[in-house]
Amino acid sequence: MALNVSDLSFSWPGKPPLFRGLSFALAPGERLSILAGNGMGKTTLARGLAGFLTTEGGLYWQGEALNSMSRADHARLVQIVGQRPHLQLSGRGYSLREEVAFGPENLGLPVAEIRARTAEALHFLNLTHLAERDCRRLSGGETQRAALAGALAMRPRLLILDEPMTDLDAESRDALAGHLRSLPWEMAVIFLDIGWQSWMAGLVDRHLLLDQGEMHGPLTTEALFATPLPERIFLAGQPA
Amino acid sequence: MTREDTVIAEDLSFGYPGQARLFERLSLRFAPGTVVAVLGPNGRGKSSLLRLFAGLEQPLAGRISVAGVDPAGPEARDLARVAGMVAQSSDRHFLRTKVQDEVALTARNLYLPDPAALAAQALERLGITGLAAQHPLDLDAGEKRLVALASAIAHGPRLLLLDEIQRGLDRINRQKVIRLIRAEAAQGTTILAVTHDRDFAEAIAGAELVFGDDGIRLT
Amino acid sequence: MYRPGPDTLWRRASPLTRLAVLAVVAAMLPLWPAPVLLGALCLALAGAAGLGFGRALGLRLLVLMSPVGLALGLVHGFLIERGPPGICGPFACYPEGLRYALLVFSRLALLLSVSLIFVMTTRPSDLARALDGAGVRPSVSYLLTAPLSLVESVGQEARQIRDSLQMRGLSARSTLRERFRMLAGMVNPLVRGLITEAPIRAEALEMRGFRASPKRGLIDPVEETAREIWLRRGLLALALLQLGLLLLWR
Amino acid sequence: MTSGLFSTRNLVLAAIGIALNIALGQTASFLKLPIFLDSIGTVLAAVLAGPVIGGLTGLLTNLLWGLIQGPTVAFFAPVALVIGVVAGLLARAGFFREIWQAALSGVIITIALAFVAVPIRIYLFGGVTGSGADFLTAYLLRLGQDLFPSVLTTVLGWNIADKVLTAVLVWGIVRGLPGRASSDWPFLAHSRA
Repeated sequence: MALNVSDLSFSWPGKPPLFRGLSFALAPGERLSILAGNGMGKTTLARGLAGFLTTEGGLYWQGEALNSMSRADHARLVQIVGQRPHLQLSGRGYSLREEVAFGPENLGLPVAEIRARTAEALHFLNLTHLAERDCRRLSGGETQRAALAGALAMRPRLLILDEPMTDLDAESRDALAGHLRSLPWEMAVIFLDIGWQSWMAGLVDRHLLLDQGEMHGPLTTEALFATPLPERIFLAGQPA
Repeated sequence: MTREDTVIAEDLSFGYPGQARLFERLSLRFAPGTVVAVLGPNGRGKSSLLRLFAGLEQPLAGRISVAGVDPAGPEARDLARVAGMVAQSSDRHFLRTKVQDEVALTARNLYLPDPAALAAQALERLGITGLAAQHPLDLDAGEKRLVALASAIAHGPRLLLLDEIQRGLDRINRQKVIRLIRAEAAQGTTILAVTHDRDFAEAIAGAELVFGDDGIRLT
Repeated sequence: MYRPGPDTLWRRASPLTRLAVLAVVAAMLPLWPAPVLLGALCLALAGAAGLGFGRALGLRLLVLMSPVGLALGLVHGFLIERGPPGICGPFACYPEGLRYALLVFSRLALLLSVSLIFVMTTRPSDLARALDGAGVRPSVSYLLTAPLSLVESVGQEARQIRDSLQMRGLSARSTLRERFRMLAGMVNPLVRGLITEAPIRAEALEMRGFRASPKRGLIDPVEETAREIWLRRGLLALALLQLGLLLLWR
Repeated sequence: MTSGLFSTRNLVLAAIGIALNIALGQTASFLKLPIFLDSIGTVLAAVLAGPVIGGLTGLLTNLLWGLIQGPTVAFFAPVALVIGVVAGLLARAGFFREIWQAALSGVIITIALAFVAVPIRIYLFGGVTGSGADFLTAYLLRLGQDLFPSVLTTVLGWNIADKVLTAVLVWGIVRGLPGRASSDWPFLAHSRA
């Protein structure tokens, strides 16, 4: 198994646990969604799964504890793409090309490798025509694709998407969903969102539900629509 | 309550400087209690229309009246009295450090009697009275949106402008927003809501203003 | 401030070499008398013409230096006793003071002209890349580039906050008090938002491996000839030599 | 996450401080306000992360601003460094807890920065800068004052309002930060009442 999570829990100092007893495993190329309402700790869970927090319980990547890796190994392994596009740009590069190259440069890779990864990530997200564009002039949708390009340039083996579509308009959402469908298959991907969304169809069919700190599931999409859900979980297409 | 239309726009045309015009000679009238979902692809001027009604943009031509007030008029206070808005960035820019002060702010700026009571009522209507003493930046995404909505309705505006207010809300908060919108409409408030979520549009709106390829249609 | 222009030796040189030239000029100021400094100023103006913005530099220098020159002449020529008084037209003046004013004026004009040449031919990203290439810690180049993209988002957030203030009945009319209230009303939420987001930005940087490995690569590496490195060392030595002379003579 | 003085978070704070100084400095001149407002980011960084980060923010603000707007401001980079360092030391001593302490800090910062600003103005600029402040200097000289006291009075007079307002604004901002700010910025504990 690539990612192995066993009985993971986390709570802010002096607060009840945000989530506890979280256990699942993810093989390379596998997709999983974790659905949770507002305030249920999705973003904290994303940071926890990425190994950014001191969580309790087991969090292993191929046997190695995720939150005790060197920062360089960590950066090569896991990337998060969050909700707000502009917070994910480093601001280190003026052109989009420099922005995407920022990650590979930090890893001290040889020039040829940096250029190859940058070009590949830009091409994959259909941003090549914007490569020399000043990052500050990109639209919301383009910035979010730039954030994903920056993440993919690191060649992560675990990608966590924390409400990636929430701030996007419908067109940008469809464009990004299209790219997500052709993500490199050996990468494990975790989607975190407030509920099932139509763009998830064909992308992820295994769902965990987080409510009041307790984990339910996994459920297939079909099962999701069949069983009664915790009241905060949202299903697109169902009458509001 | 006069039956005169809350929002009147005549021959309205608008476009950002140096860009193609977004709309030309657009005329619209919305009666009190109407809820209009503003739909259509990105970049067609949906949000700009809201900003025109909010007095945040100047029309190139045409006239606008919101409950008798010209949004482009000099006194911001006049328009604030009759209109309230929840923009896409409203839940990131809180102006006060306590939820109750934030919600009471507009009423206080308008020198309305007892702003604190108005704020308490607004919080009550959205079921977030418990958040009154908290710092807005300590809240979760759903709570922040509800506080932004409470802040826009506390002073009893005639027109409520909402930009993608359903974005990122879970089922409970979504229900709260829908119930609030229906209650406001029942009290005679006119509501314009830009949204790309069809389910949400159907749940709240009696009419749809569609920014389509062949211009803007009201259905 | 950056001005594109024809490809010349100066533009091909690394920003660090241009900084070394600036250091030599700065070291000249306390040492050389006014005529030498003014001579160097003419050289600088000629150089600017070669770089394609001679007129722009001259104009900018005029705008910046004429009020300074006027004030220097007035203050040191007439208001401060320095040496025997003389007669300048209808007023008593101090020729010694006027000479000092000229010296200060030429120092400032020279330093300003060469700094302007540096500023008009060097973008912050060029300087940052040169520093990265020279193996300086990535934090330095980060602090030279990130703020400028943040200035943009600060401006955008400020406009959004001003809109929400206006929507809620507070508007910046002409009175000073009103503008102060608006400014204070804007600064608080603006800064609070940026400070609360800082940890998120920091984590995004670290996720992309910021300062994770000792050696940092570059997508457009800086090629520097040994000749240029020696030229830079020579320039810095020249600057230090002048400072040394200064200590000797004083 | 890196921790300690030069943690990534403190670097981001410095970058934000620099951006604020430049953006607000440009706004103040745009709104034609009689103050500079170009050191709020410096004092803020000092109060949140201490004198070293504060000083670095000030220094780099003037150097970077000089690079994009014109070198004159870059010559006063040491002044901005002093503002950040002194603000950080005052914050550590608890001088940003109450509003009157913040105002007093503004005064102390103004006095401290004069020790660097006056020599720069006298030796590099000959006591003048070509701006409105020169009239005050000239007037004082006319009254028979020597150059040093005239320039000192001008520098103090020209900066006192801006620095006191800046310190009080930063105090208001810090007081209004949400609860978790104290865990984000440990140094802030010195200023929390």
